[in-house]
Amino acid sequence: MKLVAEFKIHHRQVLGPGGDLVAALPEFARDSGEILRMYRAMTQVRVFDAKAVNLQRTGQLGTYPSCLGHEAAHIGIGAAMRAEDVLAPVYREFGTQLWRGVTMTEILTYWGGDECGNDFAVPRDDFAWCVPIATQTLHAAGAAMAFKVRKEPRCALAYIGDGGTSEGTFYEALNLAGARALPVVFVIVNNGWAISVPVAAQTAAQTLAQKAVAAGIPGVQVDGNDVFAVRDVVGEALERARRGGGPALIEALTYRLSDHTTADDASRYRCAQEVKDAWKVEPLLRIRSFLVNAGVWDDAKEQALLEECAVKVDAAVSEYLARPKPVTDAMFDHLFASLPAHLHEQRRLARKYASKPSGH
Amino acid sequence: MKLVAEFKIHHRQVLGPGGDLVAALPEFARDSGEILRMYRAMTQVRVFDAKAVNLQRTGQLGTYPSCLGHEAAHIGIGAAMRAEDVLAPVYREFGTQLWRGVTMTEILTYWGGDECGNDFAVPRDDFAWCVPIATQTLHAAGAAMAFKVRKEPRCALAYIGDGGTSEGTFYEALNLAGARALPVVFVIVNNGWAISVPVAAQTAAQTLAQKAVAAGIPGVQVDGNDVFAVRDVVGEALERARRGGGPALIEALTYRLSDHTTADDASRYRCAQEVKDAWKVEPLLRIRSFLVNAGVWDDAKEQALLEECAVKVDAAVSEYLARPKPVTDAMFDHLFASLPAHLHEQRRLARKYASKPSGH
Amino acid sequence: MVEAIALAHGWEMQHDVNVVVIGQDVGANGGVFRATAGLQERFGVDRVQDTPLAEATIAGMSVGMATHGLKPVAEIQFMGFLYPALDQIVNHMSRMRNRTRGRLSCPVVIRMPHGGGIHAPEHHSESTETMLCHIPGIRVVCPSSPARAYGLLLAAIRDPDPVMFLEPVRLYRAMRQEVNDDGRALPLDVCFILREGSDVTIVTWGAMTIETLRAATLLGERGISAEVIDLATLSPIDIETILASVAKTGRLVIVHEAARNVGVGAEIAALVAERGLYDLQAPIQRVAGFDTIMPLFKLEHDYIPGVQRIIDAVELTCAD
Amino acid sequence: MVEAIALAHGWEMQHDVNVVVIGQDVGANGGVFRATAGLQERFGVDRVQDTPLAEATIAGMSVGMATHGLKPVAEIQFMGFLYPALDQIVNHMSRMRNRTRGRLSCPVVIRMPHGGGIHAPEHHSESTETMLCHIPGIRVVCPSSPARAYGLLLAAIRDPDPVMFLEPVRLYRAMRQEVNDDGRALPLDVCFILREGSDVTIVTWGAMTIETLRAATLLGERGISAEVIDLATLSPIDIETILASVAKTGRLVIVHEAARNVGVGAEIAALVAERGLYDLQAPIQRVAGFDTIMPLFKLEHDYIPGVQRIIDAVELTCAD
Ligand SMILES: Cc1ncc(C[n+]2csc(CCOP(=O)(O)OP(=O)(O)O)c2C)c(N)n1
Ligand SMILES: Cc1ncc(C[n+]2csc(CCOP(=O)(O)OP(=O)(O)O)c2C)c(N)n1
Ligand SMILES: [Mg+2]
Ligand SMILES: [Mg+2]
Repeated sequence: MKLVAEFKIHHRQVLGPGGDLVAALPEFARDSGEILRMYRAMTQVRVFDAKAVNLQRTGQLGTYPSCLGHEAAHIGIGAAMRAEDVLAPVYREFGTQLWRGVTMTEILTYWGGDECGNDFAVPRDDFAWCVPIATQTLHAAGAAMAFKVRKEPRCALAYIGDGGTSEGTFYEALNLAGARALPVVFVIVNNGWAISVPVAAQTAAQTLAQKAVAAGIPGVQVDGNDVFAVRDVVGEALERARRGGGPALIEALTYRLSDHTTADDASRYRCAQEVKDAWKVEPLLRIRSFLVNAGVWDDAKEQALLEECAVKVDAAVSEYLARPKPVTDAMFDHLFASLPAHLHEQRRLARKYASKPSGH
Repeated sequence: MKLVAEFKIHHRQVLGPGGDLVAALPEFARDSGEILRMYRAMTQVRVFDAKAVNLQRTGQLGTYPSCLGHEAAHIGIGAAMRAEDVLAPVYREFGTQLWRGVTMTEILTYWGGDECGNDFAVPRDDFAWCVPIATQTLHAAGAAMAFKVRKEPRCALAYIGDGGTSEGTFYEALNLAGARALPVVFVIVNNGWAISVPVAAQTAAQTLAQKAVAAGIPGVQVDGNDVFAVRDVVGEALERARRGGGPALIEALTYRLSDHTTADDASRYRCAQEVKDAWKVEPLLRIRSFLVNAGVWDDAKEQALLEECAVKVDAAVSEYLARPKPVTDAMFDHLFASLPAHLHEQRRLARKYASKPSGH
Repeated sequence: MVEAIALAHGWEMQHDVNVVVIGQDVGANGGVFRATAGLQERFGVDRVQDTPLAEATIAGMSVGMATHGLKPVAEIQFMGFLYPALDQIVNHMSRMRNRTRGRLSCPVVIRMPHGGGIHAPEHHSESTETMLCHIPGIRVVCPSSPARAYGLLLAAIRDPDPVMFLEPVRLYRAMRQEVNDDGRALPLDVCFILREGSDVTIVTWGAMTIETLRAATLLGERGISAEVIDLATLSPIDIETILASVAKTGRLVIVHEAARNVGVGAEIAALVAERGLYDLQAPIQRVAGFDTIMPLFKLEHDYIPGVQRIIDAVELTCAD
Repeated sequence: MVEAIALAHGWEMQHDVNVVVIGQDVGANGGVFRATAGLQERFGVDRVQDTPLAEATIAGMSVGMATHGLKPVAEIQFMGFLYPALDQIVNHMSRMRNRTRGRLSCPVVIRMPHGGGIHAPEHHSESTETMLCHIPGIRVVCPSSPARAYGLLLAAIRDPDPVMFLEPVRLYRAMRQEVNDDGRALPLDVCFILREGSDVTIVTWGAMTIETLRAATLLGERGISAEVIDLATLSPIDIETILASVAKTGRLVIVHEAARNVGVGAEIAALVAERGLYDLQAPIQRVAGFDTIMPLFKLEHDYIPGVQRIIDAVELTCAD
């Protein structure tokens, strides 16, 4: 039999679990100010996340999908993107979003049951959270198509989960992006689980990065708990895409340290030991160790940072809790650019039966 | 970067375009009776196909998708399958179907606008033609799941076109089959075109066989104009699947020598030279050359065979043309196992307005 | 109601080895609403299978399983995630029997949570039964109590043709009722009269039966006697029962959570306007979801019709 | 009609550089019905793009293109192949503006052939507009002549929100008419009165306007004066025009090709039963496709309502 094609999947790591270097530092990481900026952001995410879970538990927020353990992936990607690029998140990517300018108040507003949370003041062109799994990958490809047709030097980046890679839509997006050499990067956050289904039950593929092969585009694995490696690999892919080099697929290996959402109880389907082991390689630990080893971080600074983060979170929570219930008109006023005739009557009816006075 | 996975795609060929052997003959091809049986079937398909196109041109058949050039793939696959296996065809796989026992009359009946053509007397368990691209791949996987759960030693085989590999459903079927190690084989008939879209515009993948990598299953290319290679590769995959070895994806490289269907005019989008070149490597030519070289075939036999085929086709056409128009009750009587109350009135109404007397 | 659904699964799997449960998280997790809790332990991983995260897969593999000897009972995690499965449902499942003239058929049940009202996230509160009811060749069923969920689900699984089984999320936990686990099915294709009355007929289904019955009670106190009909099988519609009721009451109000425009309520109104016009003493009223997107949960109870809206509609009808 | 559609594309692409045509075989081949013939030569491969063979891709990429500066006009090759695109249409395209509170929006047109009657293969003759009309946040439009196809397509492309544009295949070639290529749009959201009359109102759309107008002529000869209304925008429905007509005629017949059960005709009947009941002098009649699968072509004209069925329904109504 004649060999007609050959493919290799590589894995990238810079920082070991103990903060030790296992490869050369990428350029950006030579600047300890930049590293600190990333570490602070990762910490902010974690503090926010814990608070959000707590708000749900106390009945002050709806179902909430924690991002505990995803901080390196989120901040690495945020830092690799440019402001003018466009993010297509799933529902869990609070880290990247905060880095890009989405506010904690906006996040809470949306997960508190109000569409206004999707109306980001910054970044205006990013997509909103996307609950129907995998659909966002085509939006990113479409936006990338717009950039290509309009000759704008921008990229789109779509997130997807390990479970999400089973949806046909995901492959369609990869294939479209490959066939038209679109400036888009797809990042699979492989956190081991799709609700209760482990990745091994999701697919027979040994790696998720190899799904790129189906679309004839580059695929690479990265240690998703290693913020240096993530930023490096994603940055490279974005730069190539921006220069017309086409799309890429990146699999970031991490772990969902939390339940799937606050509506889930992971103890029903996964063993405690696995979670315990995952805590040993979690993302904040290793960059903190790196910073401590480098002599630029200590307990006092850590304490100060945690307090600073908590203050910001509290301010956002107050702002969120102070928001009034949306008025019933909100159901109608953004449906179309201008309200069709037949909906005027329904809008009036909704006002009449509004469950609480809503300002009309 | 650490290498974590590696994949190779191979291409299999046995017969060269001139009928010369480029690899060792597979076991089955040592029996010239068996080879003749395949050649006769391929010829029968081609004679039937030409007649069907002709019937359409003369207003005696609906739109018809010619399989000109696909005979080696079709008969190779037909011969590799067992009677108890299940075929999920697209719309063009008349060769495999005839081999398995579908009659020419049934084919004409369906493409003549009557669902009765789907009610194969043999093989009862095969799926009917499938027009919505790629959907049949999941049916095959589902049937394979049934075989697995019910512990029946059977396999399913799904066809798909090169264009069809762009549909998300196709990847979902591959992934499901891989994840559950189902006894199913997928064959991509890469005939270069999806209506007017060439395969290079469909995907950036260098081969279509490599789409298997996304699902973690074996993928292989085969010369689809080489009936020996096709039967060999497909037979191997089916046997492995039957023994519990899981699914496979096979890309058969061939060429659509005809228009897409009788409703298409390929001269609008593809150049004459390409078609001319393809005729030089077409499937009947090479096995006929092989048989002539082996001294078991000559012009007289060829002439006799063609006549024999034409007689069979004419008989089928007569039978088809003699079929009465279906009665309007046919629209109702197979919708459910038993007709719900509200449809009785509609059935009566349909009889009343039947465009031609329909026996009621 | 969720326990009743699990019971019905268990009974039928026990009595028919070809019944196989598939879906996302239906195995170890027992379903995100626990409707398949305990089944995998009891019947094994071959008969209670977690599928990959892919709805077209769930529907498409169901077709292949059903045509080849199994009876899949599939769960779609929420109705808002049904759409990738529609191609398989519309183009194959619903017409397999018809297009093969009876040679192959699809005894499949697809279950899915239906509607809102439980503070769920975006896309988790849809009630787009219209899209299913319009499709010939499938049945659409929506129970309104644990007992009806049990009996109708058994009927759906035993039916030789595809059934879409919509489970109102508001009833999953809100409604508790002892269910007799005796394997008795309830009939498909017929309405259930939940309350007899003489002044007005109210037709509804699923979770809206709760608000409707509450409204009927309050109306009764005000001297209006409402007959409440649970449609139960949304397609095909048992119009005879409804026409008989309207012949008696002379008035018709239809209540549903789904958007009004081309809702199933429209079909009921149209049928009565065709076949019962002369019985009508007042215009038909539809009390339905607005023709807007189901809002996030802060406004969901401003979207779902409430008791007062139903009462007002009935009183308006009765004033005529 | 197909030339009128190509003209409208050409005009708008010439005048708005952000209009981009995508779909299967829309490029070199000019569309399987030739509705985009010549556009790729004229506007290049960036603005007239063949997509991979994937309908979810077509809809999903349209969402991303539209939110980021383009105005995609997408072709789905046949309505029976729309279903894989529904997830993107229902869950995103229709609600992008609403869910982002106006921050992002989807000025997209999705065109698709609609209905049967041209001896096409299986799955090529669907008319499932109900599934689209029920979805809030999108418009559904169906022209009934070359001039209306031209004017309504221009309006659809210029509309800032998503429009599903259904093109009746029976009219593609059957109907020829000089179209003034002047870039003038026709209004959306309104009906067109094709024929004035005083005895009965007949509402229809798309290809069924042909049979309906023919029936109206024959009815006229028998002394029944039928007003024929082309619905044109199937969602939202211009009910005021219909109610005004029914107020005048006192009788309503609705004609459509789609299956009757939960068809768009049901909504029209329901609206009239709610708001025009006292104008009705006879029961409403729906003349529609049967609640069966659209058959293969040997029986398609036994499925699609014919002139005689329309005449009989009108005469029945008028006899009341
Ligand atoms: C189309 C669709 N199907 C089902 C769901 C329900 N659901 C929400 S999250 C989830 C699992 C997702 O897993 P993964 O992609 O690995 O992402 P993760 O939650 O781990 O970040 C499922 C099944 C959904 N949101 N959308
Ligand atoms: C879902 C769907 N979309 C579009 C079509 C229209 N269509 C019919 S055949 C075809 C091209 C198929 O190409 P390929 O898969 O390569 O198969 P081939 O015709 O070459 O055998 C298209 C687009 C369809 N039948 N189904
Ligand atoms: Mg995951
Ligand atoms: Mg092809």
